[in-house]
Amino acid sequence: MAHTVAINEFEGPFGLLLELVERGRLEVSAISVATITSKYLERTHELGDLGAQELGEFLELGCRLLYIKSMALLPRMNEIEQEDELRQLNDELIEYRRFQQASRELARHSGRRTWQRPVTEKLEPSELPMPQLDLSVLATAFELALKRREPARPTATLKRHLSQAQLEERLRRRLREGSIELHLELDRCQDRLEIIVLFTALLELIRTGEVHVSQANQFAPITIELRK
Amino acid sequence: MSELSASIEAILFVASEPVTLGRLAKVTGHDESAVTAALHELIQLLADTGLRLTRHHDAYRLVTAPEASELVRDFLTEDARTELSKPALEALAIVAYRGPLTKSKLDEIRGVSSDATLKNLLQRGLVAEHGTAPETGHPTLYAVSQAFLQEFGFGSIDELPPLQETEVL
Amino acid sequence: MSELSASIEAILFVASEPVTLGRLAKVTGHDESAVTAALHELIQLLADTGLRLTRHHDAYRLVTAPEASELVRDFLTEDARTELSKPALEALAIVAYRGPLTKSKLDEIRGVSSDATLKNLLQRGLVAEHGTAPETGHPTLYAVSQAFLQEFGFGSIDELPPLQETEVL
Repeated sequence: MAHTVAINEFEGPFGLLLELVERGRLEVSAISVATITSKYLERTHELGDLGAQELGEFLELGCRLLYIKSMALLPRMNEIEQEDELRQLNDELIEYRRFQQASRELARHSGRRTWQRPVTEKLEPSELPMPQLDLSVLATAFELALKRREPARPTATLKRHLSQAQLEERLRRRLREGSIELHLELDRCQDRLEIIVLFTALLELIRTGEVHVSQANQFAPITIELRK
Repeated sequence: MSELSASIEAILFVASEPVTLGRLAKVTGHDESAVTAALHELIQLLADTGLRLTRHHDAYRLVTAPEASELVRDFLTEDARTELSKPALEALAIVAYRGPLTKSKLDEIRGVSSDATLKNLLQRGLVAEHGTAPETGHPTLYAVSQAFLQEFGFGSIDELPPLQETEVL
Repeated sequence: MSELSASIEAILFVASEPVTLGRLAKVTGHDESAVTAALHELIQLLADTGLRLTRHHDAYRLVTAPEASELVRDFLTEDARTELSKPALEALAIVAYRGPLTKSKLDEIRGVSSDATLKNLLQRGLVAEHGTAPETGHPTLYAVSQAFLQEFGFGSIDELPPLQETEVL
């Protein structure tokens, strides 16, 4: 069973990568990118039951690392490109680390909260000039406030996303009734995120040896079945 | 200024009512004679500033210096005369239509903190405290003030102009 | 304390919102340079007291001294606010040092989407909208607010600790 690390331990993908780099006294370079990539993917995996959105963000950086790593395997013309990508990633990590440190500094200030004065000095009601206000303005302001809020309502964006563990379980359930074809399973996914999560779920099942994947020829459907 | 005097000044600054000697002693963890000495120090140090420490029976409060009273009144009047800002108008509208409500409900509807805006409306006398909510912590409820209702000639809040479309939050 | 500084202190004491330099000049009848000098005097004179003068953009406000934080909280019997999560603090630090900035710039620096985090910071009032960027689509810019300074006991944005300079990992 995978060891589960709480998501809060890392501020996100950069947080995780930075920790690996710092702990391993590594640098993000052509030499170490392979080690870093495999460590990163390993740890992402250990993060366990992440929501699809978070997992997608962790995977995005994972893909970027894989891409940089893969450049080393290709002809020499890619060397410069790889260097650029590495420099870019290094710069982003340095920038990110700056703010990570600044946020720790801020946290140290949290015991220094200051207070304003409550409203106590008021004029007598007779001295208080009332604003010139047309009440229809008030009705409009209220309607605008409600409208402005509307896009923030989660009605349109609240799609239920399945976690990796849930998708693994779904695959197991289906497979107990016989082999399935990958493209049909992908068709069932409601969006790209679910496809990504389904893929990682499938990879996990392959890794643990629970399932077997086969393809008759290059363009034939990919079949998944339980290992006996 | 001694640390104790500074602490007392901070406490009196945030207090909405005069604070008794006993309460000051309790919250600062000093005995009443030490607090009394610190209060005396504070009275002297404030003498040439814009603030004063006043005592009524055994309760203390910070007030503005009498020399500044005219300026303060001018400032508050002028403040009340300035046109309502957009955020203030919006908050007032929500309090009018959805009140009595708590500050956190108001923040939620607006999606931003209404701290400063609400204070301004309170000071201008357009919004007033209206009891507390029954939920945990009993947060203060806010509603439009009597002065607001009188000024705009409404017998009650129910006579506010109807909304064009009814929406449920 | 000069008479002008004392007057300003009294006005800031009663003000429900931060007061701009321009308004202070207008209500006291002095020009802005005289008011600025008086404000500087006030900042220095308050340094060892229970109060502080804070500045955000060109608006000023009196608050309690950060050293008195714990006592004031005890006095108000206010519960400590829910602590900010690590992601929230991280986003806040970026907005503080790099703001005003757009949400997409914030996302880019953090490497993750900041939708929920930003919404939380807006509702807590620590971050506020700050106009729009000139680029296509005019995305909203975000910056830290006066409440941010208050929450962390900074007298002004200039008091933020300097960012680390190292250019290597």
